[in-house]
Amino acid sequence: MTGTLVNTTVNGDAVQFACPTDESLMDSLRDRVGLTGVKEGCGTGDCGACSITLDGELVCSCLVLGVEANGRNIGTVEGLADGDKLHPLQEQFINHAALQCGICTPGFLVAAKALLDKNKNPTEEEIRYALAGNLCRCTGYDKIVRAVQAASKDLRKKK
Amino acid sequence: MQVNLTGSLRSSANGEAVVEISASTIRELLSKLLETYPGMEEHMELGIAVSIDGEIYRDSPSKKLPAGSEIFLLPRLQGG
Amino acid sequence: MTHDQSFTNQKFKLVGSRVNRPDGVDKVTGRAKYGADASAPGQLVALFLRSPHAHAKIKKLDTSKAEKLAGVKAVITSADLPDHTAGAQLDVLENCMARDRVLYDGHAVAAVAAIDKETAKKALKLIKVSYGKLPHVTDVDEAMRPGAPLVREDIFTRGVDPKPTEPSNVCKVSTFGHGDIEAGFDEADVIIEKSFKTEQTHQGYIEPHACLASVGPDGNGELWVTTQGHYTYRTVCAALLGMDMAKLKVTSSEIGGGFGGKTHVWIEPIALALSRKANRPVKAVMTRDEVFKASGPTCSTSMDIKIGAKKDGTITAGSAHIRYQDGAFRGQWGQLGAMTAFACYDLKNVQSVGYDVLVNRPKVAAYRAPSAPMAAFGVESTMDLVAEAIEMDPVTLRIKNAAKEGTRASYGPTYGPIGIGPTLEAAKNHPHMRAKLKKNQGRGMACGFWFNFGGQTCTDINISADGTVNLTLGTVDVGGSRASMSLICAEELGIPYDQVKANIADTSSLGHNDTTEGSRGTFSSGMATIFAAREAIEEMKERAAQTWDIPVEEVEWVEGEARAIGQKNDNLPPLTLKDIAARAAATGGPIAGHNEVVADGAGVSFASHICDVEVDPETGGTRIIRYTVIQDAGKAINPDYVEGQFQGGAAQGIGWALNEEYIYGDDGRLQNAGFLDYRIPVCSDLPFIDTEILEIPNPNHPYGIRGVGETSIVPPLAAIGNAVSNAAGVRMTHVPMSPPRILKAIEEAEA
Amino acid sequence: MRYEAPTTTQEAANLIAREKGEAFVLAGGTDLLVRMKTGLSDPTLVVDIKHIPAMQDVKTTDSGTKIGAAVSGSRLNANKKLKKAWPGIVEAANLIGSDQIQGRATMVGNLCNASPAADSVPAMIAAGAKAVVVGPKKRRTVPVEKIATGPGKTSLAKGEIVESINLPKRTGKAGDAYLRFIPRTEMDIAVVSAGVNLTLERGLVKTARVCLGAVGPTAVLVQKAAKAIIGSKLDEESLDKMAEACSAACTPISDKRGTVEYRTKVAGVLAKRAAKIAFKRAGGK
Repeated sequence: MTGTLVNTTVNGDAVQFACPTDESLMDSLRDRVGLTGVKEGCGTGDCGACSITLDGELVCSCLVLGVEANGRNIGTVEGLADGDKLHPLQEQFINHAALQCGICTPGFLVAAKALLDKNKNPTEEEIRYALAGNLCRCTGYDKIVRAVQAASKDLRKKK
Repeated sequence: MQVNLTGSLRSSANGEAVVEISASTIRELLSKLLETYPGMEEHMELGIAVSIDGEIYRDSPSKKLPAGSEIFLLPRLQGG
Repeated sequence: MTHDQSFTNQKFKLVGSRVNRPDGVDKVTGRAKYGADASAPGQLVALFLRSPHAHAKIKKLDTSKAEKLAGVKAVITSADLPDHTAGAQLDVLENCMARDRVLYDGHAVAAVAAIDKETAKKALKLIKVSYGKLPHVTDVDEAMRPGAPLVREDIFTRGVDPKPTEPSNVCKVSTFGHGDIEAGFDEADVIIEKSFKTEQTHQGYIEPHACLASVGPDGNGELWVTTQGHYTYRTVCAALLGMDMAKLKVTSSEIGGGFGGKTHVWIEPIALALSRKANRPVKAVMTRDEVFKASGPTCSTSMDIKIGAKKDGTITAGSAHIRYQDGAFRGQWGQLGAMTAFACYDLKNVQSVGYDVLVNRPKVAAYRAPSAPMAAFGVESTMDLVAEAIEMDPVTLRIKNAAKEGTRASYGPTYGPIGIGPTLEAAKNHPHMRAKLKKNQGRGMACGFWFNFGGQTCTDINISADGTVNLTLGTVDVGGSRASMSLICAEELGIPYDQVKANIADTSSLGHNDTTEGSRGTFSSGMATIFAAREAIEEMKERAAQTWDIPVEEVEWVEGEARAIGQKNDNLPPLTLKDIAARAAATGGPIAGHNEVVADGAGVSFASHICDVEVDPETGGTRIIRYTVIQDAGKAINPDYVEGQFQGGAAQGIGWALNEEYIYGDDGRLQNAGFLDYRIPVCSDLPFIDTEILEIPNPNHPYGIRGVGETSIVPPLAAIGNAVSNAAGVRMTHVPMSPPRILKAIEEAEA
Repeated sequence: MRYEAPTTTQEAANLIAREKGEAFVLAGGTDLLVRMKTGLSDPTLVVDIKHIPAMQDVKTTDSGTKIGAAVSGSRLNANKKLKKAWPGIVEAANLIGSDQIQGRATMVGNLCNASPAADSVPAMIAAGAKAVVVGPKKRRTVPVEKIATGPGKTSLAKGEIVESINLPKRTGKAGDAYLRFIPRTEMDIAVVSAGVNLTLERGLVKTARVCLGAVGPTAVLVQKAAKAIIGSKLDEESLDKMAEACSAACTPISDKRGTVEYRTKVAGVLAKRAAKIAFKRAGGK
């Protein structure tokens, strides 16, 4: 492998890795940084399982090159909890049985957090459209939407 | 006892839907059937299940066949 | 969401409560390890070379250049694999790696293992294959026509008398039913006859197939893999590769969805073979495109349904001729469809004939209640047509003919206590049925049936010194079963839920367990867990008796503690599980319970679904407005996850009904092998899905469990078909009811 | 593969012009990375244009609005002024994929990928948008409809890069709208689509542009359709005429997403619906 050195920040920590220039950020995060919470469902931006934030913007990490991460700020599911305190979204996903197999869960959590960061009190329709880029094949989305609604309520109560 | 055949099994029993076999366990039933109808082997190799009074058994060759019970030979099912 | 407990005849303390799953935190933090999440030092990357043709002879296959490329550690073709041509495993191995012919677009012809992905990609390009194209057939009806291209020359139709002498694409014909259908149709006032087609769909699990294989020259091997049945994978892989089963340790990773698609091996035997050849660990992960092309979708079908009825709604006869394609390998899917077609009804005269047909498509695998949704689409659509013809409400017609305890099932045996009647009554009384519809909206309902399985199961319970309990299971947890099993274990032992920790064992730590399929997980492992817990309780009673120095007959187990019975023992305070566990070392050593069982007597399951849709008459676009699932679950152990199964099955059915389909070109190649054009429902496509759990206990299970995973996918095709037909004013007979099909049907009806 | 991230458009154009192998511009990457993953493209050079300041701007001046080539869909959506002036353009750009895709995808990328089904393209053409093209030697400004020449093909010479899209200044009573048909509610490629842009004078349509997507090798600007509604109050009769003209202009193919008959019929339906929305947005009654 001929690698390019990338200096980046992941969940607040300085991280350095080397990757081939044509490698996706998803592969870099999984294989080189060891963040396997970033899941590969399709590798073509159609399922959202690899969702991360890049400088605060929600993206599919499979559609970003690893080398593009140089100097950027990355957020993954591994950075959602605050120390030993789960994020309200994480808590509500568990409470609402919003996951069955759980492979899509990291992507949903990252996407739902991006939504709630922008919109404190989304309607059901807003939630459904905001999460349309995340495929779940187990739940029919019912309990996922309810969990996001509950977390949104929790977050509003906190402030 | 009377044994009901379903699916493609009938074709290897001269088209009969019901055959008369005397057996006390599933194991005995299957081996006697094969003796009488060797053509059944190709169906049995793909798997077979036996229904005794409405309960389906897939892996219980020692299961007793009570006298007068309703016996069906079914294909072994696959599920998701 | 309602949870009707009126059918339950047992009282439980924990079972039936909504508890958080033990693997929840791992799964919301990204910590849970799935198939592609494991790595080993020195691991190689495996990639596959796949056929671009639907059907071709492999004239020449030259891997020499790839083998010489620096960094390539092993190349495998069928020449490197044992020849199972004569054995039962032929199909399995030939599907994993083509032998002399490729049988479908995506059929593997070679695989490489190299130090990294870049090198493996280069190596694939260096493999030279020369193909001789052969005529192909991908449509089930065309494959049955005389003169159709033969997918295999060694298949002769089974189930017909006399035995055929010419090979055929029809591998099997299976007939079920009873009575005299001709006489039955003669009695009918109304006869409806209709043909239907359904297209091929994929389970669409989000996690692609993935494994990490490691085999040494001493014959010891390990396989980490995403699977529904790691014991089955062990059995099959060992047989294919000539390994000793005990020396191959298979560990099931967390599984990212299976729905039947992970009951069968695909890349795993090849990953093991590559590892054995390279003597290095090998990681193999399918791309999404490979998953669609080369795993095991369900069948496309074509069928003719005929139902006769009297004006009072009595069905006098039903017949079904159903043709299912099994892909390029022999299967029994048409047979299974024929068994389920009329299973909801109590019919005097019924016959269903299933045809299993080969085509140049991937090997068909199970998909959630396999074969049942398509047959139900045909039968339940025809039921609505019958209702319309005799001017009867469709639910009333179904209630009138519903199977009940003592009914002889259309597939043979006589039913015990079953839930079709109650689900229909619940549907009839559901507020959804009375809700007002707006313009361009339509309502439909339909029923569905699934057998549910039991099978071989093995479970361990080990009690730690501090009184916490390890529950070791061998059925893969596909959707939260560790929570349900922990509930059952805690219920039996009489301890709190969080005092139990459930784990899924690898194949070397626990005896054989059948694959988690056929909705068997909770039924079977639940049964084994109960028996194992009871064994542990007997042991704890012994230990208590020893401690007290009284006969064990004077000890009873109540609410998590041993109590001494009788007045003379009044002075003996109860010993809790914790007390007994703490003294285990001094009273005879470790305390455990174990059970191995062939769990028989799985109870059949029925569901009724109600659906409202809105159809845009100018575009054929369809939206689901409201959806209700009513299903008999038997005892619901963890209602949250029972509802989840109901909702998930309905959502998959909705996708199938409206948009999902394999689209093959004239060249026999799959055109939509990705989530962009294989359109599974997204979040904004669906409403909340209402559920109603009925609990008609299964008399063959200590807790009354039936199994819930599969039935929910059976009614949606027909329920939506009926709703769309009512909304658009034209009968839909081809699934998926995609916008172009609906618009075409509307235009044809108007013309 | 070389990865370059130049800071001027000129430098980017030079890099691509000099490359002997296969060179690609990387904007949002939502098409390019898919092509790389599926083996359709194997670039030797990728030029990331997101570090070029001129390509990151949305600027409104007296002559109109300039949208840089690297501006993502989510940034367009956040621009209230642009949304008010050209709601049809923004909604078209925002229809491309999920929120995740919107975080990356750009209109210029959508244009240069040259898919006949590109969502933002019919809206841009209807708006009369122009593309600023920068080559190694010269700059030129061309109407958007001149960029794509067929599926996957553009009129751009080697080394030429689209730097920005220029939208004309909005004056008077004007409105635009874009509609597409997809089988699901999200995440699909348009089966057929229509963009309509119109201005009103005394309650009647004064000028109009109607452009269809996914019904031919490139987006189709249908002058006859525009003619059918110009001078009208958008009554049913002129709308029907417009729909007819739209259907007549369709030369689609049957593929995995739709049939010839379907696309031809629905093109007219969508054009009608889009025209009604544009009319309302322009203040028409």
